[in-house]
This record gives sequence, C-alpha cells and structure tokens, in this order.
Amino acid sequence: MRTVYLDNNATTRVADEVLEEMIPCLRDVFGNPSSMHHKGAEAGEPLNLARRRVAALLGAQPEEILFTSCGTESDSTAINAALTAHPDRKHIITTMVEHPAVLSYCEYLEKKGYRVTFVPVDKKGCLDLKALYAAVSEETAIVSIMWANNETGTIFPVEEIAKKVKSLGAAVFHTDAVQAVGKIDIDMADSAIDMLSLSGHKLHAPKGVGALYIRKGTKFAPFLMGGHQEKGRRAGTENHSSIVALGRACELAAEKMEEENTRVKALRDRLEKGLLETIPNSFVNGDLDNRLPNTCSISFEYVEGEAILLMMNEFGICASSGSACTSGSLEPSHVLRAMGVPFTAAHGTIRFSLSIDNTDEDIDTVLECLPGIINTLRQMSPFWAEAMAAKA
Amino acid sequence: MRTVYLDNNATTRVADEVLEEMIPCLRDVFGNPSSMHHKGAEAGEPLNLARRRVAALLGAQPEEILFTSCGTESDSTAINAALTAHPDRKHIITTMVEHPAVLSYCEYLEKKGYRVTFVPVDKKGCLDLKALYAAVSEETAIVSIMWANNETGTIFPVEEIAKKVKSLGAAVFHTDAVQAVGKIDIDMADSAIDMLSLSGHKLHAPKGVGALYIRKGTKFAPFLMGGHQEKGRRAGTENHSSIVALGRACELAAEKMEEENTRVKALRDRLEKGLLETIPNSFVNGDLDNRLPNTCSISFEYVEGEAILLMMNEFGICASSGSACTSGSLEPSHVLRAMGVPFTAAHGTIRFSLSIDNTDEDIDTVLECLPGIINTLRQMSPFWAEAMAAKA
Amino acid sequence: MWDYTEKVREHFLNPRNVGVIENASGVGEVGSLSCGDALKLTIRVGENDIIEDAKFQTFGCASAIASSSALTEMVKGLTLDEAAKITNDDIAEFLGGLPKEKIHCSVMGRDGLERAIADYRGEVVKESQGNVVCECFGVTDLEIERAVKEDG
Ligand SMILES: Cc1ncc(COP(=O)(O)O)c(C=O)c1O
Ligand SMILES: Cc1ncc(COP(=O)(O)O)c(C=O)c1O
Ligand code: FES
Ligand code: FES
Repeated sequence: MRTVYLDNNATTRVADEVLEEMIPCLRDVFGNPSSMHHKGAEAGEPLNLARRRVAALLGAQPEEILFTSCGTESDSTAINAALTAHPDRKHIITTMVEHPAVLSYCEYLEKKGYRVTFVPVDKKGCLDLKALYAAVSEETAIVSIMWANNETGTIFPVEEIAKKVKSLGAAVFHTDAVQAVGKIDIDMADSAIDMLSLSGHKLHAPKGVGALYIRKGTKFAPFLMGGHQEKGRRAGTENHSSIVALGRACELAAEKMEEENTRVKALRDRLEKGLLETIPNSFVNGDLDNRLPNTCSISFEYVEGEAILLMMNEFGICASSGSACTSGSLEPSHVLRAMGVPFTAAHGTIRFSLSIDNTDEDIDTVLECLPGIINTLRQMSPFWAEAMAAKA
Repeated sequence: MRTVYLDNNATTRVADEVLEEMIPCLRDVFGNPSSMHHKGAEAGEPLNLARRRVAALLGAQPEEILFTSCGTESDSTAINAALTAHPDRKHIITTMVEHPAVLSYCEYLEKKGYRVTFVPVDKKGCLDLKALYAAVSEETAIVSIMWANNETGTIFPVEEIAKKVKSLGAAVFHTDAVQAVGKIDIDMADSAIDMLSLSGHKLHAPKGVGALYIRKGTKFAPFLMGGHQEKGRRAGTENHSSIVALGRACELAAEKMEEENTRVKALRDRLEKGLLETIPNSFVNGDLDNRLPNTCSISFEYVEGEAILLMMNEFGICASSGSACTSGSLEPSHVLRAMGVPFTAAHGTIRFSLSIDNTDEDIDTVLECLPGIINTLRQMSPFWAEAMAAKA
Repeated sequence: MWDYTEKVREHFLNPRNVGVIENASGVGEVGSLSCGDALKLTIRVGENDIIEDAKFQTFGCASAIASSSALTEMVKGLTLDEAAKITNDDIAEFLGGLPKEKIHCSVMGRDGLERAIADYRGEVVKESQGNVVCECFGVTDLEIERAVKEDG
C-alpha cells in the first residue's frame, strides 16, 4: 500500500540532499571539532558552513546561531537565559496555545515562584493582543510567543508584538518558530525579536538537532553547562552530522519556499475544500487569513479522532489528532480547548500537514477515503443519530 | 598520508555496522514514534530494541534507560534530578578531576547556594577516600564520581564508594561512566549505583546522543520539560536514528569488550613502553593498576603539548593534550593540576587513546616519529638546555 | 502508538452488532460527548432471562468501539445473571488484551451492560465511591485504579 504522509508538522522525512551531505560526516569526517589535529580541523569547516546556512535562512549573522539538541531545548534555553540575565524580573508572558515545550516549562516556573501570564485566544485562535499588552510591565523578563501554531497553523504577528512589548518594558522577546521556519519568510536582520527557536526535523533535517537564534548583544546564560563548545553557550560535543544536515536543510528550505507557498498551499486548499464539500458537519479551525501554507485542522462532529486516524491508517494515510506530543492523552488538545472548539467537534479534529513531498495523488486518496470513514463512524455514534433526529 | 587516530577518548569513528542500521532510520523509517499511524509505529520498534540493547550492556532493565542528547545532558539531568528529589539536602560531593560536564555544573550550583565538596586525588590520580567518606552526611543529596577519568584512564572504585556513601547517609550516587562504558565490564543488576551517564560518540555511535541509567525506584525529575516523550522524563522528539545507532553500538561493544581488554590493551602497553624507553624525562600519569585498557597519558618534560600535537599531526597522528574539552585553553588541565604533576611536565602531556580500529602499524608510526619530535622541540626549549646543564 | 492486538483491530474495523434494537428490553447509556467516550447499549431479553440480541452505538476511540463490539458478542446467549458477571477484564481478555492507557474503554463497556440490565430489571444503579473523573459514565478513580491493577 502507498503511504500518504500528511503529518509533516509532527516530523518530516530527511531530504535526500540532506542525507547525502550528512553521511560523510558520520563515516569519515568523524573528528571532534575541538581537537588539535587534522581530523578535528576537517570537522570544523562543515560546522561553520552549517552555521552560515542556518543564519542565511533567518537573515541572521552566523555568530547569532547556537546549535541545540532539539526545539524543546532551544525553548528552555531561551527562557532560562532571559530569566538568568534579568534576575530582578519575575514575570513571564506566554500564550495558552504554545507547544508543551514552552507551556510545561512555564508551568514549572510558575510553581517555582514566577508570575506567568498565559494570554488567551479567540475562536479563530487569534491572540488577545489587548490582554497581552496590558500584562507587560517593567517586571516582565520575557515574552515568549510562538510564530505559528503547530495544530492549526495560525500565524501570530510576532514582529509587531515584539516591537510593542519591548516598548512597553519587557526585557526579552522570544518566539518558538519551530513550525514557521522553512514555511514562511523570516528576516531577523530588521526585527525586534531577540531569540528564536527552530528544530531540524520539521524541515527535512533529522530529529535531535535544533538551533536558537540569539540576537547579538542579547544577554545570555547557558542551559547546558560543561565544556567550551559553542563559545561556552552550550556544552556537550556537537551533534556534528546532524548540524551539517540542518545547514543543508535550511539551504533547501530557502530554495523551496516558493513551492511551499504555491504548490503545497494549493494542495492543502484542495484537500480542505474537498473535505468540507463532501462531509457534512465539518469545519476548519484557525485563522484562515493568517495560516501556514501546509496546515489544515479540520473537525468532524460526533466522531472521535483516534478512530478516524486508525481507519485512515488502513488506507496508508498518516495524519494526527491534536499534536503528536499530546496524543498520549485522552483529552482534546489544549489548543482546541483554548479556542473554545465545542466538545461535539474537538474530539473529532484531525490535523493534515503537508510538505513538498506531497502530490495530487495524495490528496485524491484522502478525498476518496475520508467521507466513507467519517460516515461509518457516525453510523456507530449515538450522538450522530441524536443530532440527525433533532434536525428532522 | 595515513591517518593514525589515537584520540578515541575525544570521539570515535561511527562503526560500519552502526551506520548500516542507522541509515534506514534517516531515509525511510522517519515517523515520529509518538504518532498514531504506521509511520509512527514502524519507528517505535527500533527504539524499543535500542533501549533493550543499551540496557543489556549495562546489566539493566530497559525501563531504566533514558535517552538524552549527550553525556553532558545525562550528567546535568542526574544531578538536577537528585537535587529536585531531595530539596531539603543542600550538599553535593564530587571530585576535583571530573569532566567539565559535572565540574562546571557543580561550580554553578555552588554559586547558587549549594555546598559542594570537591574530593582531591593523590599523585597517581587516586581518590582520597578518607576525605570523601568524611564529607558525607544526611545533608548530602548526591555523590557524583566518574567511573573512569577521560585524561588518564584512572578507574575509580565506584561500586565500593556507592555502597559506602549510601550507608553513610548520602541520598543518591551517580557516576559519569562516559569513558568506562564499552571499555570495562559494567553490571547494574547487583550494584548500589543509582544513576549512570554514558555518551554514544565514545563507543562508535554518533555524536549527539547519550543515555542515563536510572535505577528503578530512584526519584526523578526531568531536566528538559515539555512533551511526554520518554514517559515524561525527557521532552523533545527522540533523536531516533542516533538512538538506534547507540543501541547497535552497545551490542557491538559487548562483543568487542574482550578484544578491547586484550589486543587493544597490548597495543597501548607496547606504545607506552616504547615511548618511555626511547624518550628520556618522560613518565606515565595515572593509576597504572586501575586504568582503562585504551588510555595512555604521558608527560614529556620541558616541551609544550600543542607543539607536540601539531608536529605529530604532520605525520598523520591524532592525539590530544589534556581533554579536547579544555584544549581551547592554555592552562595545563585541571586533572593534571589536581594530581600535582609538576609544571615542567604538565604542559607537555599527551593523551593517546586507542580503540579496536587501531593496529600495530599505528603504534609503529608513533614510535618512529615521536622521539624525533620531542627531541626537536627540546633542542628549541631553554628549559631543556638548563636542565641538561644542571645535570652535567 | 498504542499496541492494539489483531483482535482489537479486527473488531474495530468490522464491528459486530452496530445499531439500536427497536423496543429494546433494556437500554444502558454511559459517557458523554464532553469526555470523549460514550456508549449506548440495547439488549433484547427473551425467555429464561436469556439475552437474545444486543446492539451498540459508540462514540470513542478504537478500543472503545472494539470493546463494545466484543461485549455484544459475549453477552448474546447468556442469561442476565451470567452476563452481569462479565468484568472489564473479561472484555479485555476477549480482545487479547488492551493497552494500559485504554483500560477505561472496557470499563465503559461493563458499565453500559450493568445499566442495561438494571434498566430491564427496573433497578437504580448505585453510584460508586471515590472521585468521579468522568461524571458522564461514572467511572471513578478507584475503578480505574482497580482496573489498571487487575490488568497488571
Ligand atoms: C568523562 C566524560 N564525561 C562527559 C563527557 C561529555 O560527553 P558529551 O560530549 O557527549 O556531552 C565526556 C566527553 O567529552 C567525558 O569524557
Ligand atoms: C511549535 C513547536 N515547538 C516546539 C516543538 C518541539 O520540537 P522538538 O521535538 O524538536 O523538541 C515542536 C514539535 O514537536 C513544535 O511544533
Ligand atoms: S605562547 Fe602560544 S599559547 Fe602560549
Ligand atoms: S473510549 Fe476514550 S480512549 Fe477509549
């Protein structure tokens, strides 16, 4: 059976071009870049190239790029750095719809005595900017707001927010751009954003490597302490081959950005339109005017997400319900709850996330299978019968 | 020119067998193990296998293995977990010769208000056990002592120490076994050690993956917070291909353990004997009776390490002076200083660290080149002339 | 991803006895939309208290659907007294086991059956002790704990 992989916000396939540059770094160029010999030296150059490439995608300087082990570590590093650099400020602002990487850490810090403001969103997933700005004060060490939401694809106006909150007195603005990097244009050269997190495996690099952009001049403190790697900003022997891979993936992402925003977006739109037309009682979640080109979050009333996923899987279709990170739990995702998606629909929400690997054939397969699947499940659902009876 | 790689304590070459199992996990088995579809499921099994393999090398249970991004993260995780689990205990014990991964973090914690005892070593690098035991009290949250030293290869009696310090009231015993795992037998089944750190790239797995052994029943708190990965003990999408690689590397290490302790040890001994015989004013550092089979730390008086390294590099020989992690600095290593190696010799200390990849030919090359190199440098050294004059 | 047995998968993809029995002898309803799982079980009871037919409607995950399907298969032909002895463990066992995280889905099956029988007999189901986690179908902490422990 053909695999139809529509779960690219969970993780992506490593691109062939990326793998090609990565393998020599595993096989032959294995030296420790810190070493004083030719095996160390030969490992150093690809590392520098990778840093330049990541910087280029972000419109940043190479020295502003810190390599980490994942998006989660980038997020923790950013928040910890801001709090350490501003020990007198005990206030954090973030949103109710952040990824657990930011949310859990902030909840932990709240228990540790920090005051944390979790800014709410409206039905479309748009931030309550008034509440956000009202919360900022000279006590605010960091405002951490994601660039794009992993579940709905909703894009927040982080550039505008960064400027505003810093003018209102916040010390540091950080954005979790894990889902935005490679999908939409990002330019740190002329920006008020101080720190930005990204993760390799969301843009066709391998899992287990990430980066943190740190604007020159931003006060910093390491999260992982030990050796002098990354100029003392992140200890631990560099994940050399994966960093090289991340560099190449960033270069590729720049090349494919237009395709992502035209062909991929068109596929997503066709999928969405097709499903809405053929499946009654379904609707799309998120801010449709400000959305990643690859993401579609769609709710089917009166059915349950896991059941949909497993039935789709029988046809080779891979998608997710909520985020992969919370799929271990039985509750509807915190993002849908924050948006006030009604219970009748929240449980039956599916996220399709595309990438440049997807084709028209992939979309055809979903459009062929999904109406039948939803219908089968609805026939089994006591609520569907009720809802139909009420209507009649 | 042939490369003679004798810097395996800095990092090792990824074994061909390891790479072979790793590549499919980059190319095809790319799903997120948390995902509810076949691409996620197919990624889950190799992850479980890796956990079983790492556990097997340590005589541990698979549930006792936590995957991390490196040895440094394992160390920080262990220390942080012990302190969080025992908030009433404000005392830490470690040694003066730990790797910076433990040392820097403990120094940081000291500044944060913890009391830290850094146990000294004698000339041979053996721990002052009396001082260690005298320091233990009911206030001691964690005793963290490396299994084997990365610079000298000296093995500490961690099993014995673990039992003793816990009977004296310490809450948790942790060992940084990054240099020991794969080189000497380790059996957690019948041990008093609560936590143990290891790092993939020291045993022919890639850089950027590590593990922490956590004995069942040990109180734990995560260092990296966020998603539910690793049963909530370490957030961040799993570094899937590298974890799979680590599993295979552990299996290989078990198979090659005997060769390491016979053939590799014999090569190391021949190298050491040959250098001592042909180069005057040289001596070996460390506890020669309790030492890793692959490591040789040797001091050449009146010459400087970096110069030796670079001249050796001209012959294709890779080694290190002090640890790679501190080679950015100009001071003699903290380990040699703690051992009281005289300044005349500390600066001219070279670490050769072998692996199963080394051959007799490698040793021949060093034995041919190094006497000439040391002689050349000594002819340039004012101290050598002085020393010779004093003797005459 | 949950490790579902082949039997769970099979019952999920080809559920038996989906639907509602017209003029059922007993109806058991548990759960609600808000908690993400719900079951409506209808039974027809014939002579000698024998369950002649059973049908279900389920809103829930794969294991909830499979558990419901399994339950209807299991109870058909049993007397009410025999059926009342079925535990959630029996349902899980019938399916070759359920993942730990999914035990509560089989608890829902047992609860639905208990209510259907009570409905037929005109009894009131007594509320269990403990904190009600899911008010809608009355599964309590204690019950889940017990179920998880029993599963071992
Ligand atoms: C004893 C010891 N501990 C910890 C580390 C750190 O391991 P990593 O570089 O994987 O963080 C090393 C190696 O550099 C080491 O030799
Ligand atoms: C928005 C967002 N932030 C952070 C992460 C965490 O990234 P990683 O899994 O690399 O730690 C993810 C992905 O899981 C994400 O979607
Ligand atoms: S003279 Fe160059 S490092 Fe000291
Ligand atoms: S019925 Fe809710 S998870 Fe199975």
